[in-house]
Amino acid sequence: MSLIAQVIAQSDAAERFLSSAEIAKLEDFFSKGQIRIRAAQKLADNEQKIVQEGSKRFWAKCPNTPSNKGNPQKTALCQRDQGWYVRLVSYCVLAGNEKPLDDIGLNGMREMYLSLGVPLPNLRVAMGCLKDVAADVLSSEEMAVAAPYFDRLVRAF
Amino acid sequence: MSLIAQVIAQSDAAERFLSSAEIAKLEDFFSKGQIRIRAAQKLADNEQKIVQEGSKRFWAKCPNTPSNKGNPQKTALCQRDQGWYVRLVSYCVLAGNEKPLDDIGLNGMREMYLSLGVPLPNLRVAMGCLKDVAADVLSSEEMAVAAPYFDRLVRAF
Amino acid sequence: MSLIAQVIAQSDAAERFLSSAEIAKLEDFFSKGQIRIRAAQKLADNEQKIVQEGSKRFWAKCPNTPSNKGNPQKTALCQRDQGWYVRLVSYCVLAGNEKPLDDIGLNGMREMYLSLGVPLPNLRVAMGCLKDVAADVLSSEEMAVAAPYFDRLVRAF
Amino acid sequence: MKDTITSIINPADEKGSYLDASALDQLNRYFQSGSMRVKAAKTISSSASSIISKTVASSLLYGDITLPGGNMYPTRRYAACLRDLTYFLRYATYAMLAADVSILDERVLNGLKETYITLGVPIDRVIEALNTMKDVLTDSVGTEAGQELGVYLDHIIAGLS
Amino acid sequence: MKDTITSIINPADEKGSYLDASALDQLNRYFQSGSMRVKAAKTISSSASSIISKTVASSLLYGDITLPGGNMYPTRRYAACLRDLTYFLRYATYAMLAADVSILDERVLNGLKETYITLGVPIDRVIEALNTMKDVLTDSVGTEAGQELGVYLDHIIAGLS
Amino acid sequence: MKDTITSIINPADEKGSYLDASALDQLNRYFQSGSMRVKAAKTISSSASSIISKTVASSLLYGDITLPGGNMYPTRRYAACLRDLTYFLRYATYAMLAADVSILDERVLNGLKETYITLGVPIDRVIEALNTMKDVLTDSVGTEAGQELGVYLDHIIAGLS
Ligand SMILES: CCC1=C(C)/C(=C/C2=NC(=C\c3[nH]c(/C=C4\NC(=O)[C@H](C)[C@H]4CC)c(C)c3CCC(=O)O)/C(CCC(=O)O)=C2C)NC1=O
Ligand SMILES: CCC1=C(C)/C(=C/C2=NC(=C\c3[nH]c(/C=C4\NC(=O)[C@H](C)[C@H]4CC)c(C)c3CCC(=O)O)/C(CCC(=O)O)=C2C)NC1=O
Ligand SMILES: CCC1=C(C)/C(=C/C2=NC(=C\c3[nH]c(/C=C4\NC(=O)[C@H](C)[C@H]4CC)c(C)c3CCC(=O)O)/C(CCC(=O)O)=C2C)NC1=O
Ligand SMILES: CCC1=C(C)/C(=C/C2=NC(=C\c3[nH]c(/C=C4\NC(=O)[C@H](C)[C@H]4CC)c(C)c3CCC(=O)O)/C(CCC(=O)O)=C2C)NC1=O
Ligand SMILES: CCC1=C(C)/C(=C/C2=NC(=C\c3[nH]c(/C=C4\NC(=O)[C@H](C)[C@H]4CC)c(C)c3CCC(=O)O)/C(CCC(=O)O)=C2C)NC1=O
Ligand SMILES: CCC1=C(C)/C(=C/C2=NC(=C\c3[nH]c(/C=C4\NC(=O)[C@H](C)[C@H]4CC)c(C)c3CCC(=O)O)/C(CCC(=O)O)=C2C)NC1=O
Repeated sequence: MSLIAQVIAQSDAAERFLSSAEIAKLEDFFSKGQIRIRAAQKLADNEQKIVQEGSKRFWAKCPNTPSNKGNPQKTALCQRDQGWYVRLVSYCVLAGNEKPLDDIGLNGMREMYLSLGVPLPNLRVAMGCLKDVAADVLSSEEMAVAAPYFDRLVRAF
Repeated sequence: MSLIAQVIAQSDAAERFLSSAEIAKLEDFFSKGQIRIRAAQKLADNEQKIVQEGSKRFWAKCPNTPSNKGNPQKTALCQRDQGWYVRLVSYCVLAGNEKPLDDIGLNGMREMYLSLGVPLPNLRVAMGCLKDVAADVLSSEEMAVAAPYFDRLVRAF
Repeated sequence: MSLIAQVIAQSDAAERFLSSAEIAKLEDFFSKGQIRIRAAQKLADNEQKIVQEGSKRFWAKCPNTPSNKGNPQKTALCQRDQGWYVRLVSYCVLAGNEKPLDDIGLNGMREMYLSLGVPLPNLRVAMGCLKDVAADVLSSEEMAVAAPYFDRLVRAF
Repeated sequence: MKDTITSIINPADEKGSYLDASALDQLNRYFQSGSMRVKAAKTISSSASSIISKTVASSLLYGDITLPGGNMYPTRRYAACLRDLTYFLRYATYAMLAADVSILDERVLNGLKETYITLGVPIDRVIEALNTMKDVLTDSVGTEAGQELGVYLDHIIAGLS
Repeated sequence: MKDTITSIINPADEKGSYLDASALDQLNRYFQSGSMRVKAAKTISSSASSIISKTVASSLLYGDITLPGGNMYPTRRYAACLRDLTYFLRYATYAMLAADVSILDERVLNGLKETYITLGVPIDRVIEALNTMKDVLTDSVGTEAGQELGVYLDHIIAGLS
Repeated sequence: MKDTITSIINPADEKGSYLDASALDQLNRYFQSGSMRVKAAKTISSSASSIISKTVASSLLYGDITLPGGNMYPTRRYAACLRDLTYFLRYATYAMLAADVSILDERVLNGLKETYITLGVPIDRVIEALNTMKDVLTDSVGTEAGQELGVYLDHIIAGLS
């Protein structure tokens, strides 16, 4: 559900036409359309770089973690997970809200990682590293539309 | 839904046999049966008189109103509406409660007249005039069973 | 619904696995299994004795009662009722809770006896007498698992 | 629910007209029977439970139906039976007051036969009890009102047959 | 409800991939039409009731439909009719903003034709009113947005036909 | 739900009689198996989540099912899968305690196969997981209780097959 759908759902729940606050939200969203598209494209083109560099910084900060114990499968799975989260952030940038991240990557995430025995605090650190690298890759204008979703990600773990 | 049906519904909602208060209501209603029938008949026989005379008094009190601007269609519609409301009052007299008026003439009435651009305050005045003329037509005994419904009508606008 | 089913239903309502309190209840129930079976058997074998002796004591305490007015049908029905309640107590002893008594003999009991014109206070006395006789028939260990249900019975009238 | 008065007013409104002579005449007759109807309802309100007890005692008790395996055993079912008979009496009284059966169709008969069949409630015994109730009622409200009430109890019987 | 953006993202996630060029291009066009859509929604929010009044007056009033026996008689039905037209306008506006008809199918059309038939609501007159609404809208939001809104009102008409 | 004890008492009451010898004997055997049943339930209560993790790891992970397009992707579905397996374990424990499968039919299997088919949940993989759960359970509660629990997990498998 994109920001558009979200605003509509809210207006519909109130059983009235769009309020001026809702109108304003939509105007603001559409005004940043070009930036959103550029930011999403850059995240796609640089996923590898962000994950590789992110993992390095992560292991430096937090060496004692499943993906850093010489088990190649766990290392691979960890990096795959990171790539997936970068992808979900790119979806959010285009949707204008956190829903893609929440629906795809966060709803049920705690139960999953707890059951897998992957420590959430470590995941938190890893997500922080992804954000830092992304900030180097995106222009400040682009990072402005992407940052809230990286932050949501860090807060979620 | 007549007073009978109303009392039954109330007793049914309480899931018990009729209470003495409910019994009393029914006794009172049936005791006035003859008067109700006479009053309803007189309203029917005098509808034209009541509407014609009522309109005169209404325009005198409230000249600036759609039906008084030389548009014959609007004048006709206005008088038709008045006749309809007299008819609904006659139904109430026989039913022993306001339900016929509420269900037929008041439920949705505001939305309708607002959308039509017919001013509710003017309607209120017009209904008052109908009551006054009716009081001349009916005996005091008959008016006693009809008055509450004219009053409901005035209050509603 | 036996104590087992009751504990399960409670745990299920809480949407979790059995709590230690629930586990304890079950351990306690099963630990008394042999006694329960012996007590139930004795109540079955001695129903006649309990009812005959119980009726005597009941009529002594409460002579003015439908079953004591020389109407053999009423006397028979009253003693049949007493036998039925002894049977329901034996069910409870095996189920480990009051449900059999509640579901079979108490749910709707007041409406029934009121409509039949059988005085509840008299029934209360009669049930008390059944308990006294049962106490003579059962060992104290057995009576310990049966008494709560006779008490429930007395309280219910 | 419908009732005599509303069933006369609504079609008139559909035509946008006042009540015609025959409609007024019909109302008149109904109004005149009013005090008889209310008097009967009053009596029933004050003696319903004894009406039910008498009905049950002289139509259902002292046989197999109240023994284990019977549909009035155990107490829950016995009470359900008292409740049902009380429903029948209450709704028949309403219908008699409104001089209209519709409340019986909407609130009582709607799906009842199916429910009884599913639950193994013996319909012939229900009907037996309803017929007994007619006599018990006539004793307490008199012949005229008793006959009028009979109309509505018969409507229930017909709906179960 | 679905909306253009989500309908592009979900299939990408099912493949675990980023948006491809054509998807991004489609989004781009939608983003560019954004201000036109929002502007129209703004106008509609501030003049809905007058849009409805005009629509009703020039498509439904002054004939048999508002007289006894007609489906806009009495006031309850007249108001229901105003309410329905307001629903159609509101949901068409939502759909126009999302550039997606799914909300109309889910919230408006789902079971509507059946309801109208059961209640005797004359569908031809509903459609007449919806066509009138298109003209009334074009007058107030201009041709481009009027055409875009027409797409969704036509979707409702199609769903009722 | 039914349970062994009630299923013995109810038919006796329908006949108005006490429990006969064979019924009492059946109860006796059930009472004697009681401590074994409770002990197993106790172990399960304290180690459910590790039982589920082991079951998932050795039957479902590291393949396509957790990848985009697979039914355990994304996290919502992964968590739903953990939840379902936890349901199966909890209700199988209840049934084992009651020595009666009825709770599985009423609360778990009722409509489940249809739901799974509608949602594209791969039933063969669910069954694979349930079979794995039997081994994981035997490791933690021992052979006797493990076999008894197997009876109820097999009942679920049968209900899905
Ligand atoms: C298992 C649950 C259950 C019970 C207990 C039960 C009882 C029951 N007791 C009855 C009657 C009766 N029960 C009594 C009982 C008593 N008279 C006394 O003086 C004492 C206070 C008391 C005995 C302790 C009497 C006197 C009648 C006959 C009432 C009459 O016919 O007037 C009847 C109606 C007659 C018939 O059997 O058709 C029922 C159904 N039914 C059930 O389903
Ligand atoms: C106001 C409209 C209304 C009606 C009419 C009504 C009837 C009604 N009677 C029922 C049961 C019942 N009805 C009876 C009645 C009888 N059994 C006999 O043997 C007698 C012949 C007869 C009494 C005359 C019994 C015993 C049950 C319980 C059956 C069971 O649960 O096994 C049930 C099933 C649910 C329940 O037990 O409450 C309904 C819905 N409920 C309503 O809301
Ligand atoms: C039985 C319930 C009921 C009523 C009452 C009712 C009324 C009603 N009044 C109308 C018009 C109207 N009604 C009035 C009434 C008045 N003008 C005045 O100055 C006075 C304040 C007032 C008369 C007392 C007027 C002026 C119009 C025409 C409005 C227009 O066309 O602009 C219309 C729209 C025209 C048409 O008939 O198609 C309806 C439906 N409909 C119903 O179902
Ligand atoms: C948001 C989705 C939604 C829609 C679309 C909707 C429509 C809708 N319109 C209804 C009735 C109605 N709709 C109309 C409408 C009309 N009658 C006419 O003659 C005109 C041509 C037309 C107006 C253009 C009328 C008069 C009724 C009442 C019919 C009756 O109760 O007899 C009803 C039946 C329940 C009720 O009366 O409220 C529904 C559900 N409800 C919803 O929740
Ligand atoms: C798009 C939403 C989504 C995600 C994210 C997801 C993740 C996911 N991560 C997994 C494993 C894993 N994930 C990690 C992750 C990490 N190890 C670390 O040290 C770090 C803290 C962290 C990387 C930042 C590890 C180590 C495993 C393997 C755990 C194991 O097998 O023991 C698995 C189980 C193995 C499999 O793929 O079958 C899943 C399903 N599934 C989804 O549907
Ligand atoms: C207590 C009784 C009870 C049961 C049993 C139950 C099952 C159940 N599992 C469901 C979904 C699901 N069940 C699974 C399970 C799996 N997918 C796989 O690939 C694995 C093989 C498997 C785990 C072993 C999944 C992934 C879903 C979500 C499917 C979807 O929403 O697309 C749903 C649909 C609604 C929902 O998502 O919550 C129900 C009702 N719900 C209940 O209340």
